[in-house]
Amino acid sequence: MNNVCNQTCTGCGKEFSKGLWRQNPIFVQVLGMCPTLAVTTKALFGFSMGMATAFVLICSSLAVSVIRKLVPQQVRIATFTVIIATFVTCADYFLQANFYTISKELGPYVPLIVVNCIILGRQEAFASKNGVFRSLLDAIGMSVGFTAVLILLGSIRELLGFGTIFNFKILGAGFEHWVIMALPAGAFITLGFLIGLFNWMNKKSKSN
Amino acid sequence: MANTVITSILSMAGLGLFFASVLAFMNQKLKVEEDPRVEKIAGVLPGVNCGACAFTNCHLYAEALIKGKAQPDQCRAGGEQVASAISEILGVKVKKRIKEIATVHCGADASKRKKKATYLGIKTCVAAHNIFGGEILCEYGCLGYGDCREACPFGAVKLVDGLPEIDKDKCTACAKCVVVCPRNIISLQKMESKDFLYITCNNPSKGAETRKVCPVGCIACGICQKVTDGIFYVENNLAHVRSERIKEIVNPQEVVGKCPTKCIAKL
Amino acid sequence: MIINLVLIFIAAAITQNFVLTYFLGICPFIGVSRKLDQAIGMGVATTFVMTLAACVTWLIYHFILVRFGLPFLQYASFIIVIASLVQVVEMFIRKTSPALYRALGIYLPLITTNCAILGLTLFMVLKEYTFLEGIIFGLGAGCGFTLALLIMAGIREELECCDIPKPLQGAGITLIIAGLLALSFMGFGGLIGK
Amino acid sequence: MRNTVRIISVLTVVGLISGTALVLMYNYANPRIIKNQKNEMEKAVYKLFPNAKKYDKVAMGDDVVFKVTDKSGKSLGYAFIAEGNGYQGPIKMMAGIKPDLATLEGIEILESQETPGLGQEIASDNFRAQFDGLKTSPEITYVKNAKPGSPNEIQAITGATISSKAVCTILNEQIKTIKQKLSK
Repeated sequence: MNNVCNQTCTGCGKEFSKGLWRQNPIFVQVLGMCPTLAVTTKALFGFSMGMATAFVLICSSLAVSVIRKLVPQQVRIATFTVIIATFVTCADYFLQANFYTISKELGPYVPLIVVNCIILGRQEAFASKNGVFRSLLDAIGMSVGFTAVLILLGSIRELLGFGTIFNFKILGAGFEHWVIMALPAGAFITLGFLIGLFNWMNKKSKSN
Repeated sequence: MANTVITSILSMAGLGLFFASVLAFMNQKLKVEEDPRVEKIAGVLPGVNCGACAFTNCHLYAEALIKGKAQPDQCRAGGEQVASAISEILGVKVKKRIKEIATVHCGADASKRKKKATYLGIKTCVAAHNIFGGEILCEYGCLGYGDCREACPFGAVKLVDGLPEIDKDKCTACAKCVVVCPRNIISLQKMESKDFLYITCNNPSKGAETRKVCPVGCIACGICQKVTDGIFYVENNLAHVRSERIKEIVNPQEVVGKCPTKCIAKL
Repeated sequence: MIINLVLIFIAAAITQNFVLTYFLGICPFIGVSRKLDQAIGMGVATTFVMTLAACVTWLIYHFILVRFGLPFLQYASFIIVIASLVQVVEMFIRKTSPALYRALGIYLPLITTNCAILGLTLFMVLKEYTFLEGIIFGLGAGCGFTLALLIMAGIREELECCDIPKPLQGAGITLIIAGLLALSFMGFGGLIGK
Repeated sequence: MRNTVRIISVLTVVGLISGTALVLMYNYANPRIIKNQKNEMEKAVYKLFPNAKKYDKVAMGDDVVFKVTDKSGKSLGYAFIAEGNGYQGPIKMMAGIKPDLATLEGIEILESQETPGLGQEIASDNFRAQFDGLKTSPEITYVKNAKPGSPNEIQAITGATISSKAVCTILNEQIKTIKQKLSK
């Protein structure tokens, strides 16, 4: 068993870890921005959006990597998106059935995972070219990276916008809420600076 | 309840069928004759459309490869694994092609440059060049703001005292620096022989003027032409080298010493 | 009737601009807005696909989903329409004008993953527009998307010779500019207080 | 030719599978979703009428109106759903009104997509508290950054006048329709 594992395993640690930092879907590949900007008004929504995206990304990566040999070139995009759409609708209904309050808050953004560029991007660039095991690792890595950034951005915006993180009161009543943080403009600017910080840290670690 | 199940399955399958047939029909009618190898190569390429191979997307790079206008190893994202796969498909062995290197045709670093003004504008060569040719007396000399270093995706260009220095191993001759330099001081030369000589000047004005604007400019004295009987030749007041005949030079070090203004450099 | 259509058009294009207020279509918005001509090409292609998608999805929604009572098929059927439409458009452009395909080539697959289009179809269903209103809504959303793209491309071309700190170059500065744009677009908010 | 058959078959099979998966999921989830929506409605009614015991639907076309009675069967008033367009999207709220249809019991925002931090403040307690015991005749009006003068006036949220105005207009319209239907 283990030679099969290390035969397929060459670099599978790298496959997983690249999603976290080196090829972080948001900071490096600048993908999946729509949910990242829209839903991160509160850290909790960022977390639940990350989980929903993770579920869909992992399942569809599995499905796509299994049938990648059968799908002819012309219908490649159509088939992949239908698979993703099916998983998203299942996730959407599951959320509405069991966690009704969260799904109401996520509102129209849960279905938008279907066209979330990360998922189709990963299917197109990776899952449709690699084996099941590696695509699974890649999907997990990517979704963990994505969720981490969502939570980070969500907590910054929530802290400045509402003075709380995960609904725990952090900044006292005296703190004047930065209403802009709850608005689309705040999301753009915060993420812009976050990407700047990410690049700066990368450059610093590379230079020394 | 049962009929929603059936109608749902039927409608989705129906939609799939309808659009598939539309796609198939369109695929037939709008068949674009294309070399099947392009599809195969596009399949091998990572499909990330990063543009490091100087093409906007992988499909165009694949087409250029078929037409022979691009090299198999230009795909930086894919690295050697993609390069060897492409050469298999193309049936061309990644022949030990003559390595091409970017060479800088200017020898005047910051200390040697004569200035006609002090330039406080935007710190890029392009901007400086657009404002009356920048602060340097010689209109053909290097401005030293490092546009080439910014343009190089492989980090092969380092600025030493304001003058670009090309790292032989990192340079993949992608010509991005050649294109970006407003003074086109950089050119791609084939590394015919191990010790490769090239001219570090780009100033075609008469010897007297060149001497006025730069201490290390080529004054077209013709000594190198005499010494190497024709391997170096002077053309419109500037020395050039026939790179394919450099191997005939017995003692390259001696030729470098001969040039009065030290315009010949060894890579 | 006409007033209502104009109102929908202006709402979709300016006051509730898809990119700057609803965050839809950000990936191409950041990716493609480097040069003006690319932005125009992408904008026109997206508007065309949006209008086409609007009317096809409206038909499917009313004649299949509502008639047979299958609301849950919404996303899957809409996305299959959009993906196939984009594939046909790509083939069509590739056949008719290779030059345009070369310029637009890489951005056509990007349109399928463009959240704005699926977002448009979902909003059209949410707001229960009629067929004509749906098409105007699609057109307005497309023009809004192109407008935002052009403004951004214009600004980013100016940025070429500005001294931006290294880490912020590329996506970072684009997002900050988009943030300022979103702020200014909020000014249009009260334009149509219907 | 073989390629065309493959294209058609692949997409149709994928459509088939996705159709079945979706319908199974829908059948599993739908009853739960309806249950969720019902008890969310119920929670709102009991919040509006704290000592309500029972509420039953009043037949009124597509408007949702409940007659609320307490333990002893005395009618406490009506709870009704009011829906309309706000600043950025639809606003859906449940309002309670006393039997005399003249004074409001209070309002509860069910769904709204107003700008968070600004328009979304209509869901905050202090804005909603203004509606408790508000007179509805002749009409609910709002006043901008000044103390409300008469009993049928509320103070609009600073910076979110459109949302506050929307809440008032939606309530006025719904109360008018209920009055007509009840008086018939």
